[in-house]
Amino acid sequence: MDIHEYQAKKILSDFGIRIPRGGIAYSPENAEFKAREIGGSKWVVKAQIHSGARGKAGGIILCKNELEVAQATDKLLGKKLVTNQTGSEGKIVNRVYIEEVTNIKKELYLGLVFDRASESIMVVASTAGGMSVEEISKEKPETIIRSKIEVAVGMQEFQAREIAFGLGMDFNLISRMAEVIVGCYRAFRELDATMVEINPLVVSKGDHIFALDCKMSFDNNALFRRSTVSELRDKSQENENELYAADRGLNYVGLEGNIGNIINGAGLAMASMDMIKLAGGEPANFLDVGGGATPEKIVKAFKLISSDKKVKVILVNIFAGINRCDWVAEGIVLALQKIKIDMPLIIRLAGTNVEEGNKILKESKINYVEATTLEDAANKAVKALKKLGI
Amino acid sequence: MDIHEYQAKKILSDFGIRIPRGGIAYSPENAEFKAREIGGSKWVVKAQIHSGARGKAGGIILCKNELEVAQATDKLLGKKLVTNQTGSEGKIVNRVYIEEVTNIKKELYLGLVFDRASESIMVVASTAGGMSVEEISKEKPETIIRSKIEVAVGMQEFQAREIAFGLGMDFNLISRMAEVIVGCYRAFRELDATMVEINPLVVSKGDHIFALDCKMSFDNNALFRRSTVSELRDKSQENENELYAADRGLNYVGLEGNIGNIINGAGLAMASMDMIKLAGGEPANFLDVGGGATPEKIVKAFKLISSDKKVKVILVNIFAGINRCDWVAEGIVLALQKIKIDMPLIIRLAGTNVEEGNKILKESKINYVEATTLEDAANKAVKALKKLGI
Amino acid sequence: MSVLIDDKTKIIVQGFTGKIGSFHTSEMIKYGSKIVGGVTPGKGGQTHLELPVFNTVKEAVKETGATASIVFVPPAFAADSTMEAADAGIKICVAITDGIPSHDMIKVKRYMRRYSRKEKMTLIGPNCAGVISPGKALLGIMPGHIYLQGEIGVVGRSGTLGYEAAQQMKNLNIGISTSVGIGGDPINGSSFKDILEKFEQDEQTKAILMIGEIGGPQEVEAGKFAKENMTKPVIAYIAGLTAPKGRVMGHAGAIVSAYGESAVEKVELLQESGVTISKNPSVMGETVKSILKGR
Amino acid sequence: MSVLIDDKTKIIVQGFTGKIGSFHTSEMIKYGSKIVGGVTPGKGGQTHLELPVFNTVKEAVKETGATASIVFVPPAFAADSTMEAADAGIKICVAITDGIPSHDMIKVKRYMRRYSRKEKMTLIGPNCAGVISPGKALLGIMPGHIYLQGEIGVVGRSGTLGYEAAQQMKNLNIGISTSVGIGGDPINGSSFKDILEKFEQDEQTKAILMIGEIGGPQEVEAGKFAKENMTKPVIAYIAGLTAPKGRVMGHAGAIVSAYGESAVEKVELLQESGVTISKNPSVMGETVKSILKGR
Repeated sequence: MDIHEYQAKKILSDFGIRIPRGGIAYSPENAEFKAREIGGSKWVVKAQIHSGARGKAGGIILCKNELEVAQATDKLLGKKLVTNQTGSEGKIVNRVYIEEVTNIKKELYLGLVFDRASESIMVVASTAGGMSVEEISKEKPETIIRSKIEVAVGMQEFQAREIAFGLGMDFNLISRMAEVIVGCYRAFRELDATMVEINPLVVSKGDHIFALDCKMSFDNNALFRRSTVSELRDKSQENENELYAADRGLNYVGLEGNIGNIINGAGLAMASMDMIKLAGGEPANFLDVGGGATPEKIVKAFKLISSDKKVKVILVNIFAGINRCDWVAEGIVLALQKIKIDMPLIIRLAGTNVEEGNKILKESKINYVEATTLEDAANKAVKALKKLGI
Repeated sequence: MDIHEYQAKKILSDFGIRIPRGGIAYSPENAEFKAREIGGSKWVVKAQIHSGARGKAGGIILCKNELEVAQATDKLLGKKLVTNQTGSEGKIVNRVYIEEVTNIKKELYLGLVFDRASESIMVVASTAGGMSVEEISKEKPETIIRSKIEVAVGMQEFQAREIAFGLGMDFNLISRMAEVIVGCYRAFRELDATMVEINPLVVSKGDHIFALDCKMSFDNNALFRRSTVSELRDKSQENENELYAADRGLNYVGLEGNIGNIINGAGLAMASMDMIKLAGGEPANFLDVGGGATPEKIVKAFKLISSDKKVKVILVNIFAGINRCDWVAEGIVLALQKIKIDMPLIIRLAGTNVEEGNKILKESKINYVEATTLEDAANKAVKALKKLGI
Repeated sequence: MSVLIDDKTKIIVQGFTGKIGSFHTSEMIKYGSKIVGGVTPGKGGQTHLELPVFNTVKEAVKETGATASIVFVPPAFAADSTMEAADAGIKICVAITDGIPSHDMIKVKRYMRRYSRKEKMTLIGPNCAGVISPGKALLGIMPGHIYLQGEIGVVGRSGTLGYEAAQQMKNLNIGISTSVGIGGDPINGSSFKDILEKFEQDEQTKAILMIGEIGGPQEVEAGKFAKENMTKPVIAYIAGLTAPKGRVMGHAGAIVSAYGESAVEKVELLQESGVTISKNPSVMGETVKSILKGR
Repeated sequence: MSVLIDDKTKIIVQGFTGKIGSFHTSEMIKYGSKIVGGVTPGKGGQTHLELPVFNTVKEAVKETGATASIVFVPPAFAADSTMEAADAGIKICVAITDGIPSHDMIKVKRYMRRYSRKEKMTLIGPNCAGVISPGKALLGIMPGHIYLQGEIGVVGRSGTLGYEAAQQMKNLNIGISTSVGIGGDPINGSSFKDILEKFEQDEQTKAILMIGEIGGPQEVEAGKFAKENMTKPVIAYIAGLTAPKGRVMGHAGAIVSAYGESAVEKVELLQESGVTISKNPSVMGETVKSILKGR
């Protein structure tokens, strides 16, 4: 789960990391008032969406008086911002964060992620703050400091100190910087985070260390024990279909093509996508109905898949393991009674009771094309598309 | 560092372990008032000294009315209690703890200690509560449950649950008991304890779990970071000489014989004790002056050793490593100028500059016997004793 | 011989009396697995599916002599259950549970370091299909009937994709020695390499099919291991050739992040290690067949 | 050959610029140890005792090629320093510091589990005298002049008792290959067994003198190891024969708590393992001599 910048800042400041004065606003008047409350003579108005690279998309506006703050807020609220992380649909700005401007002496990057190879937490830091970590690793790889934290004992002082020295901090800021790094690690561990990023982390002209922009992501599987975090969820920032599916125990992934997929199992889904591409098609999405695909789940799946306007052909690909093909077939028949599907439908069943399943489908009145193998299914889907002239 | 029962109870209750209502009193009036405050009709008045086995020594008194509470307090305050853990000198009672009486259904033992073999924390539990752990291991070893906690991940639920089942708890008390065990573990870890013991841990007739008597010890080396714990120190409970030495960076160990020892190094000290016993003598104490025995330290050492009335002969045994025997000799000469020593003195120097050291001693006017080896030193000390007719 | 389990392996079920645990236990018993009891704290002393229920794994092991366990415990408690199994002396534990927090799995891995290599439990999963040695035993949730007994070792992250492979092989009359689903989570008990190591030592196994996917370093590590330490041929398919970068593709672990973690890069690196690549998921069986013929 | 260090070992000093660090560094240099620099965070770039100072061990290792370190850092920070050394690739680290909290040492031991056996640093101490290979190098605080070069390996907890042994042997013209002080704390980096293992593999070493004491299981474990795995004779003295039970005897580790931890029991168990016992601390040298004669 992702959260907003202002939420991440609040959390990190609770772990001892200094942030510039700021406040959230839901209206231009509100924003103007906040700016006055914060004080000073320069502010940034920052669109709160679940995405980085907001600056390039016009989501961060520098203001020199309170009126400008109100105007910038007016401009941003309700707008959909498209960044390189949001997809073409963009993400809606429902609130802005007003923040005092910090006089920057030095911009740094600090990130914490899981390292799958060592099964530990990795700190990544760089003196090239302000650039995205992808840009840093492409353009300034020599500035990157990596440190693997042994979770059995937590982050040790020496590691935080090494990173601080590695970032070229003056000696009088070494222990303060080490505290920032340890604070991020503690937040990561104590809140079941999967990512903590401060970019840029700055040294101000007054020699204070500030988190200027923050991002945090959390492990969905651990939200049950992190109620303060799970309360920060902002559904307006999530893809509608993925949200609908996830809330119903399904897994929906939206893609860019025009073949909609109902599949059981993530691996089989990825394999099906590969087969579709190989056959010359493009998947529009896939919906993983999981192991025990009940008729109700199948109904919901058809509803979701067909609601995506990109979808021109639907492909069902179920390998019944514990499940049985006859049950799945019954579910499909039921779904098509409830939902009108106006497009070609390819169904491939395999595994337990496959003959019975195919028999049920054949004997029903539904309009579909039967496929036998993965390859067959993909080919038939692409063929159907071509028939439609796409 | 040891603390009192009432202090341990306060700490453990902060970690979620239930304790009977109670309060500390410094005078009979005070005690009577506390008993009223606590309410009920039966109390125990418990002498607060750093020792177990207080009951057998008359340190725990059951009272049936407030007057009895006052009388019991009057009896205990200022008294020196001698238990099998205090040594013959006993420990002074400066305060008593008044506690409501718990109706006991079941008495259990729960202890946490370091396990040197596995370098982890070991939980020891038994259904034979109320007996000392030494008695339990002798008389009811089959009731003992041991569980090694992996400190890399802390205590896991299953371990606490296993112990709770092992203690024969009813199912409705399993998770409550698991919480008690986890609470003790957390207290152990978070406060740098070296021992946590609840004995007895009881199930009351109302099916609550209470810590009836608690003991905690802490790692002296970690007190610098546990100010709330270090503030609990009660010097009145410590051996005067050990206290004096420890506060001055020396290490004093009091024993039962009549030869006083000034030695550098704990290993050499133990070896010297062995040699003395072998020669037929008994050490009264030893004082380890450590690696860099400055003249000031030697003066303090003589002061301390000679203040012990058991001491009839003094043996100095210094192996100068980084130190030099000539410096040590100068320290001895200086010490004997400052302190009048009226008993036989055996000095064995070895190591760096031993010739110079012995020369300084010989040329000084001090009255002493020179020894060359460990064995020689021990023999001469015992011989000196015999000369004195002891 | 098969790896990990055989028809003599005594199995206990953790999360025994729950709906899912009960269902799969019945399936495993039907397949012929030697289930000897189960664990549900608080239900010790009861009988379920005609088998004894215990409060703790330690007790279950003591009473039944079980050496294997399978975990159907809910995600919030599953990590604890795997550690309980390890501590009780279980030799192989399959964690079926999906949705265990990553921080919990990291903890499990640290916990396991307390055991020497010899006494360490093999943990398979979580979020996996388990283990099947066709004709011998099932310690998992696979549909037993699609597996033919034979000499190919199969290891993969995905359940259904593993079934797909088994079916394809069955259709070609190719049998399986053992099939292991290591699970789709980013951090899991046994890696591809761990399982390859076991197949290399197994007499019954003549070749190995590895079904990988995008994300993580495990497939490439396994390739390196195969090159340096294995005599048996390895065939691999990597799912997610068409997956967009930076998206979670169903499996929590299936997200591309570093070099060598995209399917294309994995395929290249595996080929360099001498692994035969199944070009698409439809020809996994055929690719295995061609390798068997070539020998 | 000697164990752990020789005249080519490059050494850095952690806690270099402090009073104690400076003093012992000078002593080590005088003895001929190859000290190549030191670490004091915040003083990087300066020069001390004509040697470079670094901010981090990693930097020091990179610039000097050091493989050994010695820690004089105050107790509150010393555990961290040993982990820093391990992480920087130091192969042997001696922690002189006395007074490190037990919980910190337990943490250090868990931290070290991240390294494979091959890459794992040997930690000696804390609260120890360090290591000396007479005539070659001193990585510790012993008085070098009482050690004669030779073929006896010495390992003990106590500093001064180790000196006592060295002196006794010197008086009998018996030399030492390496003497290791493993320290008096209850939890330490290397155990008696760890050091016996190294002596067994060392060509120069012909016999080993082990100076143990009451408390803890290490001496008995070392005895078992010697019985099962060693070809070289082991002589032992156990201090504290007369120590009362339940009292801390100077060394934090010297307290009897379980069976096999009193000196009498240790002596018995060691004798059963074929270890020759030096009956009292005055005859350690002579006992070694008698064993050398008997061969």
